[in-house]
Amino acid sequence: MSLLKPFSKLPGINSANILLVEFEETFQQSLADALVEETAVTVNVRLAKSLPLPKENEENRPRIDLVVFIINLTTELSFQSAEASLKCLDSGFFLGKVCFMVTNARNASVPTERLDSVRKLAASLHCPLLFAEDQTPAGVTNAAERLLTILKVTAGLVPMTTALYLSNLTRCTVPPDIDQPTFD
Amino acid sequence: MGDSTKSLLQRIIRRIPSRAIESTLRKWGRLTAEQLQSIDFTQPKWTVTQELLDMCEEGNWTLKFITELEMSYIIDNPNQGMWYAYQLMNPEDDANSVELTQFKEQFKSHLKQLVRHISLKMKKHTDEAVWIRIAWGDRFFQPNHMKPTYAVHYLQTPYVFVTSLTSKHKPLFSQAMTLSTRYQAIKDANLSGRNLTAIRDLLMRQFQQAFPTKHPSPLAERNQTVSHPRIEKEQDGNAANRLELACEAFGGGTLPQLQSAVYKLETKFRDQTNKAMTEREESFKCIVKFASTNLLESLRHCASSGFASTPVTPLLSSISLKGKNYFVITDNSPGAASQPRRAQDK
Amino acid sequence: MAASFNRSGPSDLETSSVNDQSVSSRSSNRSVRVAEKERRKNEAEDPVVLALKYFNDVEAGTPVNGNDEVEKQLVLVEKVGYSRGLSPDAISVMLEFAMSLRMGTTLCPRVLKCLIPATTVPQEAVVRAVVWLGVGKIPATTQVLFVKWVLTVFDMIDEKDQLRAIYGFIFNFVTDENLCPFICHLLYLLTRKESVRVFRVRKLLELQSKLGRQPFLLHLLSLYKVFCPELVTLSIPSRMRSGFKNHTSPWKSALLFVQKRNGSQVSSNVSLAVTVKDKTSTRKRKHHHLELPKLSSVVNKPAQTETSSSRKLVPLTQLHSFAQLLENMHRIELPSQMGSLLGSSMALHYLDCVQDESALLRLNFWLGYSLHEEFLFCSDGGASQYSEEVLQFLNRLLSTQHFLQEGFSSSEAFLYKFLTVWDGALYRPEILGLLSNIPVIPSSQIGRLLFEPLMQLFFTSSLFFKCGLIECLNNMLLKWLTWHSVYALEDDLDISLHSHTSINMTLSGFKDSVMELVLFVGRLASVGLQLEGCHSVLLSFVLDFYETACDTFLKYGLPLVLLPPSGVFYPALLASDPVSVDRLAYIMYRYKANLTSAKNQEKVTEQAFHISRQTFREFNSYIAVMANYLWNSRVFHPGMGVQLEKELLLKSNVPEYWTSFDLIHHPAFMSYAIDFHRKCWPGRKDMDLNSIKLSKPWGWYLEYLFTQGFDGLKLFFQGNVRQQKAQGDGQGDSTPTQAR
Amino acid sequence: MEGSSKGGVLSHLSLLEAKARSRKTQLHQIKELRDKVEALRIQRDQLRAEIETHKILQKVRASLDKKCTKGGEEEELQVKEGEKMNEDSEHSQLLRLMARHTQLKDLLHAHHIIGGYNITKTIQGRRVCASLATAYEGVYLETYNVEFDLKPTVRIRRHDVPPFIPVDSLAEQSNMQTDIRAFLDTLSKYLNGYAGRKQQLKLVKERHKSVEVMESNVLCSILVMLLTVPGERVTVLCTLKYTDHTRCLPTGVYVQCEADKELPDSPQWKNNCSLLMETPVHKALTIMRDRWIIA
Repeated sequence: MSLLKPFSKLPGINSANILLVEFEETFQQSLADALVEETAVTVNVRLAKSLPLPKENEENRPRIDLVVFIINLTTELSFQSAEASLKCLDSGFFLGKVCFMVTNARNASVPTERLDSVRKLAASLHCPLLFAEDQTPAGVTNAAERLLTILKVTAGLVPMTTALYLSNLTRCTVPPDIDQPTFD
Repeated sequence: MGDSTKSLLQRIIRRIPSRAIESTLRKWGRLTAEQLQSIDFTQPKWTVTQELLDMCEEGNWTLKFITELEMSYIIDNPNQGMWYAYQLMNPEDDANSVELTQFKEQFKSHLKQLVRHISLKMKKHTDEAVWIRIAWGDRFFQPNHMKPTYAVHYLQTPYVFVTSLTSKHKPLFSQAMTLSTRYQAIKDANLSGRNLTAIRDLLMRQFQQAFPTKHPSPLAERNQTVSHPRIEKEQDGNAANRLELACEAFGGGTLPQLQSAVYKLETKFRDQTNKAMTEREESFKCIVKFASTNLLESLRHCASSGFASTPVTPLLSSISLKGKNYFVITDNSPGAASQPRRAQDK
Repeated sequence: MAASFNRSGPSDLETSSVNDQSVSSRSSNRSVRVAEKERRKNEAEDPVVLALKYFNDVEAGTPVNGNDEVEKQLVLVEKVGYSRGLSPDAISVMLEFAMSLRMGTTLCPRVLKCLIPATTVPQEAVVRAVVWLGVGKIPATTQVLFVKWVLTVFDMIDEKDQLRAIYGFIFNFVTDENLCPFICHLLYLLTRKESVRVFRVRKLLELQSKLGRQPFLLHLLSLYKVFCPELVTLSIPSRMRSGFKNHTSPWKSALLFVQKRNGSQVSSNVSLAVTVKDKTSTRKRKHHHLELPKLSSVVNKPAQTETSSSRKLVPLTQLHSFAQLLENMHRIELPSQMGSLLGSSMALHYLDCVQDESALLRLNFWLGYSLHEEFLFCSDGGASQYSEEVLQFLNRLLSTQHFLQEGFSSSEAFLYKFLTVWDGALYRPEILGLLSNIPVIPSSQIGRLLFEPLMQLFFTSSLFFKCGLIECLNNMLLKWLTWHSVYALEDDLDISLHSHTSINMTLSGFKDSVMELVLFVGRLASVGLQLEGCHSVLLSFVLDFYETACDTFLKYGLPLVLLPPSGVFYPALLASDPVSVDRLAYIMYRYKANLTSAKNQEKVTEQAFHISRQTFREFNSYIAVMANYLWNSRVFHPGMGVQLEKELLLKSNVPEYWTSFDLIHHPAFMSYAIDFHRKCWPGRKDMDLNSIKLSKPWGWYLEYLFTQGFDGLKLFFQGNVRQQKAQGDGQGDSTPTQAR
Repeated sequence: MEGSSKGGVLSHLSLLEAKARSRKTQLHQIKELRDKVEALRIQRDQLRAEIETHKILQKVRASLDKKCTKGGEEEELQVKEGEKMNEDSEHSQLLRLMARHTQLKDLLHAHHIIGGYNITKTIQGRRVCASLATAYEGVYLETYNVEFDLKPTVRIRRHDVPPFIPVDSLAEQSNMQTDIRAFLDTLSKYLNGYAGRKQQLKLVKERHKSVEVMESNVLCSILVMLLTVPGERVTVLCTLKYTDHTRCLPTGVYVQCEADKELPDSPQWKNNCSLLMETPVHKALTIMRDRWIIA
């Protein structure tokens, strides 16, 4: 199994490369379209269903600055495949170059345990956990912008900050269950 | 007699949803224009029924009329009961030259010989289909019009579609059918569903199947997504590949609306982790049922989106391939033990 | 059921027998009757009337089968029912007929199905029917049908008092497992604080243990819990979905039809009935909660408010002026849908001045429930939010909270949950608005509930979100401080902040929370400024916050002074726009005022608070830095916040770098300096800014600056810098006055 | 109200954000348009170049074809070509090869049209899929597919041939293991026959409104028509039977007439029958109509 390495390649000038990993391959497309709208920086988006990435485009693949795992809470499979894919990442990525993006968190059909397990996962890896409204265009653009904010930092385009620094500020923490009876 | 007629009429009207009543009656064509005028279809259904019953009284309609009404209604919306497909086997040489009139009287005569009291009604639909309505009686009882059997047959094809046929009458029906269509045997085609057209299309190969050809296939063109130069798909190839395989397995375009597929497993339980079950001598029996509003669609989506592994297991693909949705899996069939279990947890 | 058949009424004599049946209600609407009589004098005999008469006095045990009479009459009634709807009395008659099983059980369902009220449903009829429910041997399905019917027409029942009176009786039906769900719903609509009893709670719990955690039981229980939390101990799961199913199916179309037909005449009822349907058909339609039912009640017979018997209740609808509100204060009938309260200011007045526990509880319950349903557990993952409706709702909620000057506890609870799954954009202004209204959180909780989710959002979101959040937190602080200054009692330090949610916290607890908040903003601000490259918009929002924070003691009497971190101080001081610098100066000036006055109070009273030396030291160093930078041109002086190697500075070969941040060379003020120079020495060709440094022009220059509207600087200067003429070089040396 | 004004600030911030976004997208769009223009230019130039080469190709091709028709061998043809066009050799070489390629492709296409079967290999040659085109009177009709498994033995895996065409029995009769070709031939005969009859029926319904089609079936193996003789209002019931399903001409024609029993035996109707036997039904009917035999 080939590990994806964060520092094996040199960064391009004024460019940032992001890898979106989503099992369903639905949200990532619209997200990518929103991401490449960015004009200040040239953003290259790589889409994948799962890791490891195929060997053949090993050489033309740029250095990946941020890996985003998109997890759709409505399906267990989505979470499982993300979990499996994590194993194919070099540990170097976990110094602030990985983040999770969760969709359908507000969906009624989602069991709370699933969200909790995602939280636990993100917390155990010290990664930020973002929530996104993938249904509405506004939600998509917003999600893209948030990813860009992180991406710019991880690609070293923001002076005086590093990926690790940011991830220390934004990383997910497992909240002790605040599930009291809610309306009293 | 009149009483039964009325009750039958009542029953039929009850089955027809109130918005469809008017159109159905018009189609039926037994009501005069002014009669139709006189009925106010906005008022609650049972009042309409009352009025119809009165008309039935004064017009003293025969049972024939009523059965006509029922038949025309059923033909227009057949998706009510469960439809079962039967296949006629090894035809005589003149099986292909059977024609309608001959078939009709043959069928009638054969059935009449078998059962004394029976009421038959045949009608050729616009799409060459022969619709048969059978109200069964027996030696002592008048034919029961309350639960008639409906059968649909296309001449020169080896398939018959039947609904609400009791096991008691099945042999009679089969015999009459085989004889009158000049075949030698009839067997259950292991295909059933609520949607008549669906199972018909499935058996008669009237749905669009995807075949590998030299010409660019429509679906290849369909998923040509014009992508931004800076967006790169890592695993692009296998997505398209998956879709193609899925379409080859289940067909392209819109698929017949099948509701369910049933797998009856009588296989040896193989699972290293579970010794107790594995060691048991007698085979492990269980039934796996897939249900959906449109099973084939969902299966195809499963395969194309990678939920199910591709190439699709023969167990699933043979639904559309063999035109069956009931399978009995025994150990001699290859890989039967492993695949069903995957099927289960999907 | 007095003899008043409006619109399809028979003459009095036919219904005389009816009258005997219920004398009670005759009185209740005699006036109506009188009017009716006149009208009926010249009214032709109506077949329907005869039909009703027939059903009224058909004797028990009449056979149904082959009885064409019944058929005929019933058809008549049904025709009317489906077309125009039945008048109240017709309903009573038919209901009585059906439930008493005078002609067996077969006709019951048919009759019930056609009971479409034209205007209202007399309460007595319903009560009697309920009684029959107890007496007669009505088949289970019919019983269910009946209760469903009651639920459907619930808000068309003219009064509820008697129904509430037989609460206990109704409650008994809970044990019947067929009826249970529907009875639960009915009880849910009828429950009041006083009707919650220990034995009932016990009953429900034991039912739950038998039937499992059924949603309908949970709903009723949660309502009970809302009313008396001490009785109900079990914890209600936060995500209860699809509490009560839709019961209206048999009547929906007919009701709608009838209402369309005579919509004009009974509009209020229609609207109510419709909203009722939405209420019951909960999961069917989205956002049913969010459409605020318009405040109305079916009891609109002004005649009766005069003849107000002691128990008579006045629905809120009939109050139009504050005066009326005052005189009816003791007997207000709240509408069955608390949501409607949000609509009318009258109701809000009522809520505000009457500390009506149950009303607020009910409102909170409704609110919390709807918020959860619509935002946290949407059926479709929030795909198609009818955002217009939602916005309206949220804004209505916001304005209500501003009206009441406090947040609802339910919205608070909701927010804490929502923040953890928020994407930071969905309804941002509204959510932040609501957030700024939440009451003080104990410092032990504040981090977990508020800071952690907000941190993530803040640092991953755009500049605009950052500004918004700072603004929101500023408002939050403002509200907290205001509450403090209002509710704080001097004698004992125990202050109950939120008048309704009983958060009683000690002054020290409160102080801790405020401190937490201010420090948190400090962290956010310093890192945020760093990330955004000290963006001036963000900076101004931050300074806004500190303008609030610096006055905690003098303005709001909270003995607490917290300085901004250097991460905020220096960006403001070295900002490229003069406004920021000016505001910073003002803030420092205010801090000084607070600190000094705190000092003095410390001197006079013992029990005043103690400010740590550390704070003073920090403050003084800030003052020193500002003075040295702006006045004394002593930049990068050893022993100050920012230090640099001398060699390095020399290497940079900036000419006399130490002057580069004084009021003349400061990037923010340079232009002013140049302008001043022009004005001062119009003749001069060569521009030498240093010549301003000379003591005389320096004084003028400061004057000039102050005239440019830099009051902050002015105040700061007057407060802190005392000029001492040094002879020799006329360079004004200014030393900051230290607050000790 | 103070609170509302605060809300104003927040909503105003969102407004600003939206504005910023829109501006960004606008810039982006402009840039994109520029790129598009550039791309289009390049494409245009490419097309021009292609046209050029194509012209030359045509020339070579023409000469090539001439040679082929003359039956000259490849070598000397090349030699001639070589001396004919005096460009740099490898370029001409390439051109010649391209020309050859196109020629071969055309041959292949021709072969298809003449009635070869379009056969494609799938999954590493373990299966083949043959598609049989049907046509009638030079009109292309449906194409049917049959997929074979090659290993272990050649057998039909799936097909979309309508059920009333006995694919399986045909497969049994012909020995597929040795030559699929024979099987395909027979099958395509059946299919073409069916398609042809179906087309005829369609045409009859379209063109002959006066003719009433009493009965037909899915296989189109029987056709009962009601013809009306123009002069005296007699109607003739004409039945066509196609017992040989590979052909589109009837094997039997039967005429009945209630009005006068002799009519079928009349010489005129005799040769009508023979006409119907020899010519496709819709044509035959046209002829008869022109001869004023039927309306």
